Amino acid sequence: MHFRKLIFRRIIEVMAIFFLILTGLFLLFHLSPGDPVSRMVQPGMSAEDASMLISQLGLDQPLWLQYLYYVKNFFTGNFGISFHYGQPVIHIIGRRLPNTILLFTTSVILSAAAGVFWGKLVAWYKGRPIDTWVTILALVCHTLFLPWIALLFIWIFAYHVGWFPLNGMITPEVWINPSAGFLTKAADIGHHMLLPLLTLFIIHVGSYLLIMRSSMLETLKEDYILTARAKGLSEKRVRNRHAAPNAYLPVVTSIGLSLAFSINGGALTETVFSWPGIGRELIFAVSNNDYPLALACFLFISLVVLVANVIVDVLYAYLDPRIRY
Amino acid sequence: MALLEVENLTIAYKTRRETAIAADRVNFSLERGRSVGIVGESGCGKTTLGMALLRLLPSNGFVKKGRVTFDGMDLLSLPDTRMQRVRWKRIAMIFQAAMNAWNPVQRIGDQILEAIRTHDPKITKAEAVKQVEQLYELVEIPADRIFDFPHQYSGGMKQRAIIAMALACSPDLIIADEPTTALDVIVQDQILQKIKAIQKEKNIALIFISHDIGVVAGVCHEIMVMYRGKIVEAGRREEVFEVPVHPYTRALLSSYLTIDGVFEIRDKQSPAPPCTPAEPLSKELCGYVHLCPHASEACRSRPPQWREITPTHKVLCSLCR
Amino acid sequence: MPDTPAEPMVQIQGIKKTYSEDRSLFARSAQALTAIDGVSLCIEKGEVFGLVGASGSGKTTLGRLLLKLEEIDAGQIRFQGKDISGLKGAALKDFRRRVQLIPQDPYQSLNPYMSIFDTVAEPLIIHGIRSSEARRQKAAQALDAAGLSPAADFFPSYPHQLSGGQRQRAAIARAMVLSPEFVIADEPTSMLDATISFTIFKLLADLRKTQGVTLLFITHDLAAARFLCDRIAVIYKGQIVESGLSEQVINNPGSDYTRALINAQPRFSFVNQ
Amino acid sequence: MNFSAETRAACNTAAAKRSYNLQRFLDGWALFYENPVGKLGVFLLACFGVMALISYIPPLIDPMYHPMTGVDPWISNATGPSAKHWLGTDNLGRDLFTQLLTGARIAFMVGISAAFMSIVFGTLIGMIAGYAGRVTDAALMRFADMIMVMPSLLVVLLLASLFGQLNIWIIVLLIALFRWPGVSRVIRSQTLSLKQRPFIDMARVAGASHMRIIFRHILPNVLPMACLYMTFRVTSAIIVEAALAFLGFGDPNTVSWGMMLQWVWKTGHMFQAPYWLLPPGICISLITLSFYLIGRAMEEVLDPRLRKEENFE
Repeated sequence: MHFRKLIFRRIIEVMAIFFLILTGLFLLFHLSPGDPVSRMVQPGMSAEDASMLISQLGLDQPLWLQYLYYVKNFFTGNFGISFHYGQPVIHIIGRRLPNTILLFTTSVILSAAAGVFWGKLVAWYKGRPIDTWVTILALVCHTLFLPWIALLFIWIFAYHVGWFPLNGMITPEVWINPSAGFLTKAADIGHHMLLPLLTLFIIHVGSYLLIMRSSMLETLKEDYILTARAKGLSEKRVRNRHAAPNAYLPVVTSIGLSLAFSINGGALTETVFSWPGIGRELIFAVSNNDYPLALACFLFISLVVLVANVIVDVLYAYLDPRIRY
Repeated sequence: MALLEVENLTIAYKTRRETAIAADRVNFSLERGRSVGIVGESGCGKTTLGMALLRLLPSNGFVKKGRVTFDGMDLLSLPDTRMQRVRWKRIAMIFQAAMNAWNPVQRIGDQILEAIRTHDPKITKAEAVKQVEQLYELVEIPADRIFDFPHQYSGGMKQRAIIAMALACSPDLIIADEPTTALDVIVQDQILQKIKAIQKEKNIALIFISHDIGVVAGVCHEIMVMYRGKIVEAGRREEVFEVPVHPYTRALLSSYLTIDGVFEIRDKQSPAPPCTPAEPLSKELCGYVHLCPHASEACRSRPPQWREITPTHKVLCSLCR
Repeated sequence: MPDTPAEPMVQIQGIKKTYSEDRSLFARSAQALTAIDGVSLCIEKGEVFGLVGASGSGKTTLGRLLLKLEEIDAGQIRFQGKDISGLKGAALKDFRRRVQLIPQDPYQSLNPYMSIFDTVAEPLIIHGIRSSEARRQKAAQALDAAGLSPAADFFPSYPHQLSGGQRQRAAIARAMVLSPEFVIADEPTSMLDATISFTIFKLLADLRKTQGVTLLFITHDLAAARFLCDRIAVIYKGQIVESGLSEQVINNPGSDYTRALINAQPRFSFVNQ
Repeated sequence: MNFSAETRAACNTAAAKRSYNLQRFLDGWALFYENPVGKLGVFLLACFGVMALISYIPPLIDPMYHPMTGVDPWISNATGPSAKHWLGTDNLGRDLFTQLLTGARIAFMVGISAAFMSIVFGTLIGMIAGYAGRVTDAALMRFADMIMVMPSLLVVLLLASLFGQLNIWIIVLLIALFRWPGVSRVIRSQTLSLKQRPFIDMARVAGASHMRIIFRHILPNVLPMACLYMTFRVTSAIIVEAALAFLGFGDPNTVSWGMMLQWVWKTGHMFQAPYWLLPPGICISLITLSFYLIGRAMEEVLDPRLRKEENFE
């Protein structure tokens, strides 16, 4: 089937891109000034451990062999030992990645859904005051500086009003309590997640709304909208059944293009709210010259973006029959 | 009383700088089972006129004055919900072939079903599908293609499917706006024959809008020539072709290339057989005066007037005496 | 250039052109579309040759191949006896001077950011006419010949200030300014209103008479081809189904497709002529 | 064909003789300025322009107003607004108002130079990819896709960690290097549609060289779009620089708004010193808003259909 072939091709492409990123990172690491060995092996390590790590990572080999080791290590999940945590990097990633995916997907899905819904309505009322004001509001949301608005929220809602915890993802007391059930724990995470989520939501919803609005306005100029009206359909049906499904398509493309941008914002949000995610870990590792951790975090973030891109492509193909059939 | 009566219809567009008149004091009437063709160059207002009848003008277009009476109803003052019931049930439209009149993400069959079921909520889906199958038989598309998506159809098939959809609710009037432009000559001919046959068989009134006077003449009983927003000549097609009076009509016909050579206007003399003046309607000058080879001082100073050549053949020109 | 009187302007032998649909880096799909499938033609010096076909028949592709805007996959095109497929450098430039195009859509065929003078004079600059006085004179001549006179009035205007017919005349002036020997007119009037396109046809007929240019007229309209052309070829699905003198093709069509085409033409049998 | 006297007269009027480009620009400006969005954007931008200009003045009045090195000798902690320090001081006793003014200068510098560079790269690459087509196009666009899926902020961070402290111009260059793909996608698709237009065929038939076609025929037609994208790129450059500075990876020798936010955050004053927390954030948000508003208004002047791929940054 055409559709499967397309998705398959897209996956191959994404894999090729990932491989290029992997290679690029290797080259950068070796091009940059400084000794690769001292960057991968913590100074305090015992000589025995250090030489084992060096031979594991292939750092004593010629460059091309090092590259092969590097690729092999990626697929076997061996990224070395984090300086800061003193643990294998893969364990840290394993713990952080789900938290990032939770925050990232929730925020993207919620803000996209809300933005698309409101954008659809606002476009319908183009030229009326509601359109003008919502558009301006969306523009303001879109241009707010994310770390600042995050700090502001903490200051207002967590510090002054005290509705939300200042930072973190869980309250240890709740989790230590053996009687705490799944729901209690989930509610605790939800309570911590609300403010970061709100920050990301506000930053993203504006752009999704604006994109949906302009896409909808373009669609409303199309001839089949005229056909739908001429058929005697109600305005609501024209909007929801004929205009909106077509207007979704460019929005989905834009969401795909914006994922990298969203992950930037995600990393900033995680940092300000001390949300234990992989983005915060990357920024933390970079600040502390924890190279093994930083490189691995970056690779996994790229992987998240690429996988999300493939999902978006599948969604697009699902929405557009011209691709499916 | 005629099925459709258009009186003094004036349509304008608001642009950033001005209000532009797109159709100026248009008058005509159409009986059930008759067909009228509107011919004119691009931008003359013929499409606007068609859209105005269904109240589908773009948001910056509006009817400045005039009346449209359809089967006793005043279409321009009908409430929106009632107008929605007139659309397609009573007046259907065949859109330009070049337009993407089909919603690309919905199956063609579903779009036709939607038209049927909107106007007849009680009909079951199976019955409606059956109707669509009959329509497809009529327009000669295999029934197994009903639930294809638009991009799987060829240009000619899309156009035939549009005709099928136009007939879905058995309307009293069909407005066809350039239904064959951008189609190949052979396909165009097939579609025109189809439209003509169906119109005759079902006794539907037809308004046929085209830039091609040859195409219009093949389909319609009557012809109206439109120039710069005004109808400049109207009459039965034989009258217009045999005794074209308005200089623009004459230019249009004498530049029409047929397979046998240039179309020859039988009456070589420049305007016009004697005729009796009709009611003066126009206040402004003739729009064709800058291109007209016969324009006189009078044309530049006085507005043209409607003249009656025969009871069915009228022309808006000062040269006609 | 050794120009024996019998030598045809253009000789086409068995040319083919296919397009592959996909051009991605990672996947090369096998879907191919044959646009031109073994066409052979001969266009004599000084004649107007009509190429008639429906949209998608390959007629525009054929024109582009003749103009060397695209390369043929198989076969041979000879212009004035010389194979054009290998032309490069000075030889290609010389070919460009001799062969010109009158495009389809006057609304798209002029660069909106160039004045009419710049547009018409651009080929002169490219082909090394240095003196600006000479350029002005030649451009004025070309505009006059195309019916835009006085030319000086049109020099400073931009395409959006002209009507469709005027733009098409400017495009014709640009094509004629280098006094080419062979001009391809690709549906020059399909976007124009009937009364205007008739005047363009008459202009083309005039140019052929006064400048002796050889013309390939590509059209979907058999009636227009008959009006303008000495000989006609009918193209269908990338193949020539019929060719011959215009009158002959229309009065005695030899192929079913041509017959269908003729039957589909509007007729005014109701008019007593 | 006959031309009416009016048509000829119209061609002769002064307005018609004015260059088409100028005429287009003036028409566009009128349309732009009619739009309240555009007006507001221009007004805001003018305010920031004034801020950037007068930022040179305070250090001349008194060295203690120098944004980096000037310390008020009588103040050793963060204090609120006063007559001497209009917005108060930071924890070292530096004047917040002059820091804010200097921040405007840095924002303009970073924003405009990075945007300009990325527009130049993006336009050139987009035109080349669209015009050359085939393998060149596919390769360039895959490359662009690859850069596009990389979170630029995090990449620059990583580079900062590998290559050490980055100065402001390197940051500008890096931002430009990671911000061209969006531009080149748009310019490429425009070039592709231009390439279909017959005037490009006409130029080729006349024997024009590729250079001539790209720079004489395609470039003027894509330039308005490139200008539009420049406004969007300015905002994205300002935001990336501010975010870098906020995370502590800015140029330590410059004062930017992001840097101010980092100081208030890192020194733990964010709950005590709203006079320190609020102004830089408001400034960053408003300057990006002003460029964005201008871009939106320009967009409505240009053909909105050209912009299918809306950009986020």
